[in-house]
Amino acid sequence: MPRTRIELADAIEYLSILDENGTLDRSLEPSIPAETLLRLHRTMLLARRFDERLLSLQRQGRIGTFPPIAGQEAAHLGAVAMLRPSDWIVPAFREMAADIWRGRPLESIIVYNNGFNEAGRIPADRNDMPISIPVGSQLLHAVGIAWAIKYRGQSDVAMTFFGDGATSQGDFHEALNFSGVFQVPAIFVCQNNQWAISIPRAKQTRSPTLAQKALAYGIAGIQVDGNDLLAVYAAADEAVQRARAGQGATLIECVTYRMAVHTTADDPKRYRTDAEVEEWRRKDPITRFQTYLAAKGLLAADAVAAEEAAVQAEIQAAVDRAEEQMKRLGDPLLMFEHAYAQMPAYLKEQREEFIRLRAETQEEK
Amino acid sequence: MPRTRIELADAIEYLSILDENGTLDRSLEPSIPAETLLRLHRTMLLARRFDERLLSLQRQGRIGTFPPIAGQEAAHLGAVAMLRPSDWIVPAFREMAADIWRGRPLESIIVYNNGFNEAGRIPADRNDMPISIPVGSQLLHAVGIAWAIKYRGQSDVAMTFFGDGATSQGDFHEALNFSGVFQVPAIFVCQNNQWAISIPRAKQTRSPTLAQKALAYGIAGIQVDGNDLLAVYAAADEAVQRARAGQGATLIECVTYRMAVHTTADDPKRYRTDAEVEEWRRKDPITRFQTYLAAKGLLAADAVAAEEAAVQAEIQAAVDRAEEQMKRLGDPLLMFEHAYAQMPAYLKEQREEFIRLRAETQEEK
Amino acid sequence: MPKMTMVQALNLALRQEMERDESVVVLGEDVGVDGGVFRVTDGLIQQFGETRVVDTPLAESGIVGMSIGMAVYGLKPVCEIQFSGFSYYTLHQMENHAARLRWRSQGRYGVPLVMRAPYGGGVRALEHHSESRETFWSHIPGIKMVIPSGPRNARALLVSAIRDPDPVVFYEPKALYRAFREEVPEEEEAMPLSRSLIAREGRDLTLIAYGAMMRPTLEAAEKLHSAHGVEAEVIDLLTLSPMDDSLLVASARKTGRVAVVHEAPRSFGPGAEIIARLVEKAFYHLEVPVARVTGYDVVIPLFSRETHYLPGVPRIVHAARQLLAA
Amino acid sequence: MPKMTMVQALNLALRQEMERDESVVVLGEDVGVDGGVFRVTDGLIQQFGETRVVDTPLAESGIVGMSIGMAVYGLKPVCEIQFSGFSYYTLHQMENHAARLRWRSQGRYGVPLVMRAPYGGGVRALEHHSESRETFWSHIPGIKMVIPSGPRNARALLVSAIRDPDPVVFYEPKALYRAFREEVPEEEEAMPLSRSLIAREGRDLTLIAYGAMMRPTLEAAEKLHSAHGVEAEVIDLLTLSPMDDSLLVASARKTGRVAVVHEAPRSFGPGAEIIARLVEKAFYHLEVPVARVTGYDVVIPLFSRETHYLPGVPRIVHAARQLLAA
Ligand SMILES: Cc1ncc(C[n+]2csc(CCOP(=O)(O)OP(=O)(O)O)c2C)c(N)n1
Ligand SMILES: Cc1ncc(C[n+]2csc(CCOP(=O)(O)OP(=O)(O)O)c2C)c(N)n1
Ligand SMILES: [Mg+2]
Ligand SMILES: [Mg+2]
Repeated sequence: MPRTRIELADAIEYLSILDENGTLDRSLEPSIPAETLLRLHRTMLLARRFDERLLSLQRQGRIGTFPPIAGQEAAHLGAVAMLRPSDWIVPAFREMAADIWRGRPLESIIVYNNGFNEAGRIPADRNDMPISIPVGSQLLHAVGIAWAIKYRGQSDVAMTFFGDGATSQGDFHEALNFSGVFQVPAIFVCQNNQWAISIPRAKQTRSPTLAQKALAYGIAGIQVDGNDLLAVYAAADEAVQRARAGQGATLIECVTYRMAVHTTADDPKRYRTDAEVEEWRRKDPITRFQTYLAAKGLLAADAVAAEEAAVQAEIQAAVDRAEEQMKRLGDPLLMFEHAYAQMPAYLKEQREEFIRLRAETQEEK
Repeated sequence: MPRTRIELADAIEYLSILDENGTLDRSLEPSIPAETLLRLHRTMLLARRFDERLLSLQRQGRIGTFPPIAGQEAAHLGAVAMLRPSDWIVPAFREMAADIWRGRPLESIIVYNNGFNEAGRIPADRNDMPISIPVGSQLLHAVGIAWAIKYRGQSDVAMTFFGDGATSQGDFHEALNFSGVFQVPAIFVCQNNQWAISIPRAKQTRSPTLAQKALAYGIAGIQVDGNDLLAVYAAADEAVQRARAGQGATLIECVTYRMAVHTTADDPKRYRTDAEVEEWRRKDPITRFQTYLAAKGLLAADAVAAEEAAVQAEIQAAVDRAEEQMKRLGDPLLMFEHAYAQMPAYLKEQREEFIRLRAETQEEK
Repeated sequence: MPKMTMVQALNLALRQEMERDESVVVLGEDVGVDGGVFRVTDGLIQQFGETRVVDTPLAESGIVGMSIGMAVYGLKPVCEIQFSGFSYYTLHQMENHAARLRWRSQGRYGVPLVMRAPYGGGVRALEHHSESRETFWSHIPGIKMVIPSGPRNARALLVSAIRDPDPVVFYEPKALYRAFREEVPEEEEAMPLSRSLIAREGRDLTLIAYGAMMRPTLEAAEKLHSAHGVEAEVIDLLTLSPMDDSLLVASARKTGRVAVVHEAPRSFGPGAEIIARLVEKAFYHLEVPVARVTGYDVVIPLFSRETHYLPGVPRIVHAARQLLAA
Repeated sequence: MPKMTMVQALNLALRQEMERDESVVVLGEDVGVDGGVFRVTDGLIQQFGETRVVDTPLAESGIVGMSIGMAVYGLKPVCEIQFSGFSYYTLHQMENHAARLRWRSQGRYGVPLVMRAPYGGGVRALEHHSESRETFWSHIPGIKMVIPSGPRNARALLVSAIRDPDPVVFYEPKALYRAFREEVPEEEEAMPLSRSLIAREGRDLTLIAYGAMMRPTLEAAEKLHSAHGVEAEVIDLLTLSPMDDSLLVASARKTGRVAVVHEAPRSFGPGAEIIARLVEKAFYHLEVPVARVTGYDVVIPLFSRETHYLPGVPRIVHAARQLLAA
């Protein structure tokens, strides 16, 4: 066979169920209980409004820098909606709706964004990893967790999140390659929000889709409309079933958009146009989902307003609780904790030195 | 378009021209001048015999550990045969035939393998990088060189070599991705010799071919019979032309086999069967090429024996020259050189300390 | 002379070096259209175009590995790692290649790259955005490790780093990016690498610092003077490696009392090397043990507590007074 | 007790820990079918199968990153980096995650992984196969850095490293892998981490070393005794970080004369930290400057010259005699 085309074993598909006009492809509609649909709506709305509130708290100097999620609610919430509590989530830093869905109290998010380590604590009943800021590195943790799940004979999955930018990182490659070789129950959810700070998707990689990178690893890959919660749900559900069945990992590219700043330290006007943002605003995942719920008779016209009010009340209560909590935080001695399971001698000495110096420098003043 | 298959822009092909029985596909035969064909044959033979000689020198304790190339001569020599002297080669450590082709004196290889830094010197008239041992890392250097070539408006190319194992390394991913984004004249030649020490190709990655990894980067990819010098030549020539024309990078997977040990510290009996080695021996790139040359009337029946004799004489002369050279090497003060362009004060002090200590400890004895 | 922030001064250095030498190219994440997340490369892409100011994909090892190739070819890449907390991805390329290619090729290929990265705490940032791990680079033979402490020396040192034939890690104290302005000459100004400076003369004791810690150290020296009548000599290291220990040694011999200040964790930090040098070369002049006023051996806490972690004026003054009391 | 090489002793530790605790898994390049390029994991795959002895693709960051996930889940991964010269690829995962997840999750997730890697010179190896860069790991809060010096302590320390709830970097002196045999008990034996040992008692001076340098150091002590009647105390560090400085300090207080021996480059090396500790805690007992007998600040040369780079008995004896003469 002198010069022959190599047939690729796997195909890469694109999935959209509820399009940007709210038109539904019934043949693909996932069957999600009404109650869950409403909870998903509520969570998206809560996350969106909370995001806005965080932004205003940040502008008032009441919290530090943080990465808003507006526009990406469906892309990550849709992916975790069918997970069990015992499944593992390995997030990046732009999955707040999923975090809330999994049980993170809003006030904890505020306290964390105010620079208190306490709020990084993961409660014993959640199998989720803390947020991970070094782009791309967390994917490997998901592979290790998935490996361990398989080793222990469990049917759980490890789902990890990352952005389009993360696909360029060497650790992305190593993680996907390991997941293929070891056939572990890992699900890689890429929130392709078109930008990595100021770098547009097209400058991140020359491959036409991110999903097709799966072909390099012999794992399944699919591209979905990331602003379509139903499509994200369906693709993730398929991946989760594949993983639970021992059939290996999946790369899901959710095509979405970061509608706000990269973080509150960023000025997107330097690198993208308002027109582009506007165009994506029309594809808003929340309004689209509301159209769907309304058409299903699950969301009456006035119900949205009621939800909005409920959500705002919830947020206000969380802000109040956070401010209350923070009054009791800040003991600097905490910084010596959790470096090791047991504090080594030398660190104890440093802790004592700190206490002594604090006292002595107070006196000197 | 609800659930649609994504059509991939690029196809991955397999190329074979001169098959393992010596049968030629004339429609694909590259036109290589007779003189060059004979020089290629001579170089393959020289490299093979020199490899064997190095192995025996190593077994006699006359040189240190080194990585034999036997079986892979065509896979790397075929790729560099059409390059200009001004093109750049960025090798791994198993490209000795290419190194010789580019002008490396055999004695320099012996001296290097005997642990003398002097033999790492790259002469001013060769645009080649020294061998690179950390697997996968050198690919990025080729991308940087290729970027610089483009920046300077030159038509040269940067060709880099690596093994199947290297494709798992994060730097591989970053290099290929950068090459796609920046559309640089880089050529990535993977010598897929089926093994990374004891790890078989199938455990290195789950993708059916290594060539298809090009799809992840939007660059060209092709798989070739790496024991077929003509196929390697043709694929590389195409890639070089693409690169010179400003059409970007290519990944070439040369399917070949490491017939000997990984390095002289390795015992392949632990991980592979003799039968496997035997099977590949029948695909030997040199005998196959000899059949081709004979059929073309370029290599008479007795010419091979004459070549063998000439090659052995050349090797013996190199061994002699190397042993002569090494008598004059070994001044320990060389270790302080080439750390920086100018020796910093503190290093000068250490060098003086070394000289002083050497004298004083001599006295003490 | 115009007054500039450190960001402006660094920008000036880059701009002028790029004007002077077309082999200087700038690359990194968001250095182009965005002008860098701290705006150090602001305006460069407008002036020099995207062939010389290169926005790269998100891959630190890739950025440095590619820079090595560019440098080997003969260019002078100035690459930015967005925060030093992500520079560890580049250690392999830096240690195994950038630091060694001159040696490996026995003089044929130098690697004149500069790896810039903001480092250090004090800007209320997220995790990984406040570290101080200059020890990693300082320990590598073949690498130069430079840390400026103000707009003027930042500019003059960056110019030298770019012109240097060897790989330079250039850590920029992000707490000082916009903290104050200094007069910076428009005309070319370079400062030699591997030279420390006496930032303040004094005879009673020696304070050795660098980067962002120079400010509290100098403030502490002022306070020691005004409140306690003590004259502290303050040395600004500027280059950590290869270290110029001549000034340190001379000062220690003069005062006999030395404190080292850095925000890096104490153990195996730069202070240890300074102490070792002083022990080797000024031991008999030391009156009291050299003090280390440093970060603790823990991860720098999230920002609500970081001032407790960072050495500040009170800790430096206190250490100095203890040295004098001993 | 059977006499074992260090390779056999390490193998015993792995085997017994795997028998004892099914959460212990071994992974890395060539650790399975091949039994590791130095045969430290020899036979494990036969005994425990390929689910517990895992040959990985060639990707160091991947190996450690995956180990972190395994450890977070509750396993005890013991991963091998084939040579420490390739461990730099893992620095990002080690510093930014392994060292911090306990802290980041405020106690929820520990990372009980062990990263084993052969380090150091003396085996006539290729470039990148002879380095000694333990400083990188020693400087990271949250990491433990352990280096054994003989078969018996290698086994006992590896057992403790595996049981330790925190990430441990375990550098194995490859020059000692087969250099000599020691009696190693078949029955379980563990040695606590973060404890140094007096390897030889003496009153005249203190020699501090670890890993492969223990042998020439002890030989030097013997020679000092036999040829010069000098009694050197020799301390084996065993754990570099968190460093137990109590023995060092006590010995320095006793002898007043100290030399530190390591093959790592001198500047910013472990010797610097040891000197700093001695200055902090034994300054007034030091009679003479602490000496550093170390590798030079260059890349270790290819093997024909490496013995000139490595500290050996003559340099150690010479340094000791200078300490005594001063
Ligand atoms: C390893 C690493 N390099 C650089 C950064 C700085 N940084 C933070 S987010 C970001 C862009 C990430 O883009 P993407 O992966 O698309 O995620 P997004 O922010 O769009 O959600 C960069 C460069 C980082 N956090 N980690
Ligand atoms: C980064 C790195 N990790 C590990 C090694 C040790 N090592 C040397 S060669 C090799 C296998 C390489 O396999 P492959 O890339 O297929 O090249 P081949 O040896 O087959 O030519 C390994 C693991 C290394 N040199 N560099
Ligand atoms: Mg993005
Ligand atoms: Mg191979």
